[in-house]
Amino acid sequence: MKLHEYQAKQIFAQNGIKIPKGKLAKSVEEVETIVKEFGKAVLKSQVLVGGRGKAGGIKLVNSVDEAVEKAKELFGKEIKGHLVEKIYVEEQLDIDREMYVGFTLDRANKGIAAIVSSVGGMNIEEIAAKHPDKIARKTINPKWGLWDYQVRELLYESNMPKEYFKEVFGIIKKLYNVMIKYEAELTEINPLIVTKDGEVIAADARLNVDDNALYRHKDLAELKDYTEVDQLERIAEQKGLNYVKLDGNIGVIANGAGMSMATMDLIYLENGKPANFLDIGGGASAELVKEAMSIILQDKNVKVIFINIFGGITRCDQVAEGLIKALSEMEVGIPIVLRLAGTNEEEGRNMIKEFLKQTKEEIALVETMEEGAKKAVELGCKNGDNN
Amino acid sequence: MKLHEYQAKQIFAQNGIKIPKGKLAKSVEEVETIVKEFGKAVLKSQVLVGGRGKAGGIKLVNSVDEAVEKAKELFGKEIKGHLVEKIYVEEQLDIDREMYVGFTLDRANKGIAAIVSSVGGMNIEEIAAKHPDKIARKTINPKWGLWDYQVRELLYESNMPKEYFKEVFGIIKKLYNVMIKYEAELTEINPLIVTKDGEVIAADARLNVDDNALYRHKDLAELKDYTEVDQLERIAEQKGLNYVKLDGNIGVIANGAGMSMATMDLIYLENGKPANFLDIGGGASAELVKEAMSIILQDKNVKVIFINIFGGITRCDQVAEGLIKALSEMEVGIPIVLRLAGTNEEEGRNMIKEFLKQTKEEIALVETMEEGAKKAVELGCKNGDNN
Amino acid sequence: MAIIIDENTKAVVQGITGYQGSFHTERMLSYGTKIVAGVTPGKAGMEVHGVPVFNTVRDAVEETNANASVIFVPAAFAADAVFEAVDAGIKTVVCITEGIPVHDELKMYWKVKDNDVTLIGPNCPGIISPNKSHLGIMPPQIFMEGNVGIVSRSGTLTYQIAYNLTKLGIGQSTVLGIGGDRIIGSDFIDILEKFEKDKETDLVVLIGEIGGTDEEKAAEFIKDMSKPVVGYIAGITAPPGKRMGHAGAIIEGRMGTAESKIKALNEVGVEVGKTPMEVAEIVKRVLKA
Amino acid sequence: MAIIIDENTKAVVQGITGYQGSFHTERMLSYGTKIVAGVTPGKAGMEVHGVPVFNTVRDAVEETNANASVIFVPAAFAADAVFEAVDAGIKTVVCITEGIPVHDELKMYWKVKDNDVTLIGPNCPGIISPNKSHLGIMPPQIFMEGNVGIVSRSGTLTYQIAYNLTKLGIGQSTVLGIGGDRIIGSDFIDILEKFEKDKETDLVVLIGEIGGTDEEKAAEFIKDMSKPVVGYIAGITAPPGKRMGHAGAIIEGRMGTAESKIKALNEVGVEVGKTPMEVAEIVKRVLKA
Repeated sequence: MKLHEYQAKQIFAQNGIKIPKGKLAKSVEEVETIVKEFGKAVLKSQVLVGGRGKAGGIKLVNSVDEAVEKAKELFGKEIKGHLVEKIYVEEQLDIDREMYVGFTLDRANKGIAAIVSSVGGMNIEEIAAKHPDKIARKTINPKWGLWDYQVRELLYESNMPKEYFKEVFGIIKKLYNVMIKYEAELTEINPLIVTKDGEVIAADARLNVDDNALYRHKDLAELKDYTEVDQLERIAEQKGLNYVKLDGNIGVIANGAGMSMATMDLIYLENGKPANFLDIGGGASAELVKEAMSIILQDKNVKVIFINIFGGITRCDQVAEGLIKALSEMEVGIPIVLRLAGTNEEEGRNMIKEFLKQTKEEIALVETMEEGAKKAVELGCKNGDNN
Repeated sequence: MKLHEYQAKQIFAQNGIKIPKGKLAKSVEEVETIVKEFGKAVLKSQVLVGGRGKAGGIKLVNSVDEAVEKAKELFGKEIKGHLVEKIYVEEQLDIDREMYVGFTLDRANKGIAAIVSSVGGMNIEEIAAKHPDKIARKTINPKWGLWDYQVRELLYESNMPKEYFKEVFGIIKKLYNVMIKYEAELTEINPLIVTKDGEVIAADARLNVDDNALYRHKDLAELKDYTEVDQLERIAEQKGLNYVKLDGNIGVIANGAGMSMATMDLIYLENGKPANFLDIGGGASAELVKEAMSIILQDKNVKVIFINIFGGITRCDQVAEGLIKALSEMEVGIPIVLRLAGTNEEEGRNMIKEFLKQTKEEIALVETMEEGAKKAVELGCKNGDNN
Repeated sequence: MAIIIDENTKAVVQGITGYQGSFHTERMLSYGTKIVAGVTPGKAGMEVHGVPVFNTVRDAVEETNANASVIFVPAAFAADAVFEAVDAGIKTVVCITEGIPVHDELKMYWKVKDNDVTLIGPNCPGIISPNKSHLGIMPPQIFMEGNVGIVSRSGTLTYQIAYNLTKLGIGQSTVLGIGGDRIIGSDFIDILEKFEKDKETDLVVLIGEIGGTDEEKAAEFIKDMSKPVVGYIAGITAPPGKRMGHAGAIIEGRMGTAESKIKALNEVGVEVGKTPMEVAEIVKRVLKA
Repeated sequence: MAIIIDENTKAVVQGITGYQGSFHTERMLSYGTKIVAGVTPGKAGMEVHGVPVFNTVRDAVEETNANASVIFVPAAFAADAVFEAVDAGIKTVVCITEGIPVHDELKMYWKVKDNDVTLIGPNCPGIISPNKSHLGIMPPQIFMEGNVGIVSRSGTLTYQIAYNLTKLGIGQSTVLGIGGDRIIGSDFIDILEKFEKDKETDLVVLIGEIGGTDEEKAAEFIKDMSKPVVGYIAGITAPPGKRMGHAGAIIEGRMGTAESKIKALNEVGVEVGKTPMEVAEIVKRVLKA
């Protein structure tokens, strides 16, 4: 789960990291009130996407009138597909220098990656490419946590100017505490700025926490901004389904993440385009199959549905039963390609064959997933354009 | 540093462990006021020594009159050499069962020893001897800390009755947190009681913290009760000397802990009795030698002083210089046996020989520490009785 | 032979009295797996499908000399369960549980590493050495004893490919899912090392997916392997930044794409099948050669 | 040979710009010890007695290929210094610092253990292999090269006994103090193992003191040693419950008495000298036999 900048900053501040003065606004009026108080300000769109600035989501305003004008522009604007509904209004800072401090999960080394740079303001890949001598990276072993010598090494190796050593030292340790305390997957201050007055302040804030750990952090769980999640994906999540919307026209239902991806890939190999990823998981109940169908049918681009089940523990007869139940309760109206293999596949296929005698829905029973993909693409082309 | 029961209980309570209602009294009047409030009470002498109860330091009182009477008895009483100056007044509890939970430094296994027993109220050695099936012990590795499975193992292995599982589980975890948070060497609840109402309460509390870590725990450092430390030992500590008072008559000054102990042992082998342990450490300055002399001379039992120096980094000539300076500034009046060996021993011995020509103090220069011990015992016998 | 588990594996089921634990214990037993004990705190003395239940893994090991464990406890208790198994002397731990906090998984990783324990998973379907032992939730009937090892980040995709192989008459030495999370106990290299040493395994199928760099690192290792490896990578059509079901299946920046993985494998001579069927066909061809 | 340090030891001094660090660096250098670098954060570029100073141990090791470290930093920074040395790849760490919090010492112990690093100390006088290398604060002039190893919990007492040996014409292979604290990096057994394997050592002197059970455990090990061991135990007259200078020198309950230790050693055939002089005499007699 990604936190908004204003949420992350609040947490940073609670953990001793200096942040600029700022207030959240949900309307133009609120922006106006805040800018009246601040004088000059920065309006920052609160959207959960990188590169807001370049995409026009951040505006410097030097008067209340300008603030109102820019706020009107920003509210309702779409930034990289994310709607601006909240603006974080911050004081303007006299920036002398930009730096970077971040922690992220280090998959390869099974630890926490600490990254420090004495330059900042651009994304970390860009820093690494442009200023390899000003960036330092280190894996923190979760057994021992972050020790002072590691912080010193990060500072020296990133060629951090001596005058900021003490301040940045403290910020690195505090940000690591945030990483651990909130069980984050990533937390980042970019840029960490030095003002003309020599203050070191977190000008931006990122904090992505682990969904699996949210049960231990009820306060964080409450911060989740559901407006940021695609509505269908949100509904799917609530039903216990893994659904990711894509832009093709062949709906995919499969069991298992790898199987679902492989199904998408097969469609692509046949020159079709999958409309989604949808994993119904291991124990596909009748109810779950129905939910999966109903989610896919809400995507109006979908012209055909390919259901690809490999029965392991899941028995194919149970999947067939679920599908029949679903089709009895809802009208699908587009063709379904069905592959049932594995445990009790014969029973399952026979049930479907029986059902086909009494339904007007179109179900193409196929033998293999490769064949199914081919069939689905064929039907997709017939039913609509397939670009 | 050992904390008093009332101090430890306050810390336990702050960390979520239930304690009985109690108040500290420093006078009979305060005891009276508190017992008026509590009705029945327990008066517990706050002395830093085990076995207070058996030594008569704990009194049950059932009326204010009785409380005043017992308080008068306790204040000023000496319990195993410790003067009672504070009484902790607690409510009386209806005890249904006594148990034990403790953590201590585990030298042998380089960890924290966790000890849990489903019986308590006697000391842990006694529990182990009498109820081996009701005690469980486990080493906690500081890398990983205490995990739930270890707590469960402790509970099952100590045959803890199921009805107390949940409560004691929580207490074990909280007490471990105390152990770590305050960098304790030992912390113990004995007895951990179950009241007739089924409440689980820490009826006693021990918490010994690490002196070396006190710089990180300023709040604890302030709790130190200097009245509990032998006055000479306290002065020595302030001067940076390791001094332990013993009951013999031969004062000992040596450099190094092992050397100091060996010197004491040699005196014992010669049938003498050392008056103290005194280690002046590695860099014995003139000033330190003088301080050491002055502390030993305050012990009126001392009839002779054996100074046993092996010069390593410490140069014998510097020790000699220090001693001469000390003797010039104070009158000793009892014989000194001096062994100087190692770096610059000749120079040192020659300086002393010169000094002896102009002083009336008696200094016996010896060649070896074995010879020195013999000489010291001889002089001790002559100067006083030597039992 | 086979790797990690065989007919000498004596397993404890942690969380045996739960729905999943009990259900899969029955399935593993009926396959012939030696499930010698179950553990659920507070349930000592019970039996589940004839298997005695203990309060602690330590007790279970003392009584039964178990040397492996399968974990079915809920995510919140899974790390504790792994630690408990390790400290009780268990040397092979298979953690089925999904949804474990990643910071817990980091600790699990280092705990087993420190103690030379093999951890398979978490969030994995388990491991099977056909006709010898099965620890996990796989459908054992689709496997057949033979000389191909399969190591995979996916569950059903593994079944699909094993099924295809079995249909072609090609059996398996050991098949295992290493789990779909970002931090897992054993990665491809750990398992490839074991297959390389296993006398019963003549070829290894590696089933990867998008996310992370494990497949790329595996390719480095494969370069020096004597046995042929055939690959499959799922997720060519997955968009960046979106998790494809598994916590680990996510393309971050330019890292973790299917293209990069296929390229790395091809470069060390690994043929990567475009479809699960093609994988089986390549295996057949390579085995014949 | 000798153990732990020899003429190939190239050492870093951590805390070299402090009073103690600088003073002892000069002494170690003048004995011929290869001190190749010093470390004090923020002091890179300086020289101390001709030794270049670096900001981090990592930098020092990269520049000089140092393989050992002596730590003189204040107690509050000592654990961090040990961790830094270990992670920089140093394989022998000698920690002189005294007064380190015991919970820090526990962490130090496991950090070096996890990484197969030899830690001597903390709160120890260091180690000397006469005429080869000296890392610590010992008075090198009293030692003489030879075939007796000395391992001790005490500083000055070690010097005394080494001095007695040297006077009798008996030289030493390696002499080291393992430290006076309760939790130390290397205990008697760790060192006895090394002496047992060292071709240059024919006899070992073990100097113990009250507190803990290390001497008793050492006795268990000595039972199976091929080389003779001669002992000394300080603290026969120490009262229970009082710390005799060293944090570790304390009799707790019935644990840690000199009697128990002497008995344990005697039982495995170790002669325990009653005085430091007697220790030297026993060594002489045993070496002749």
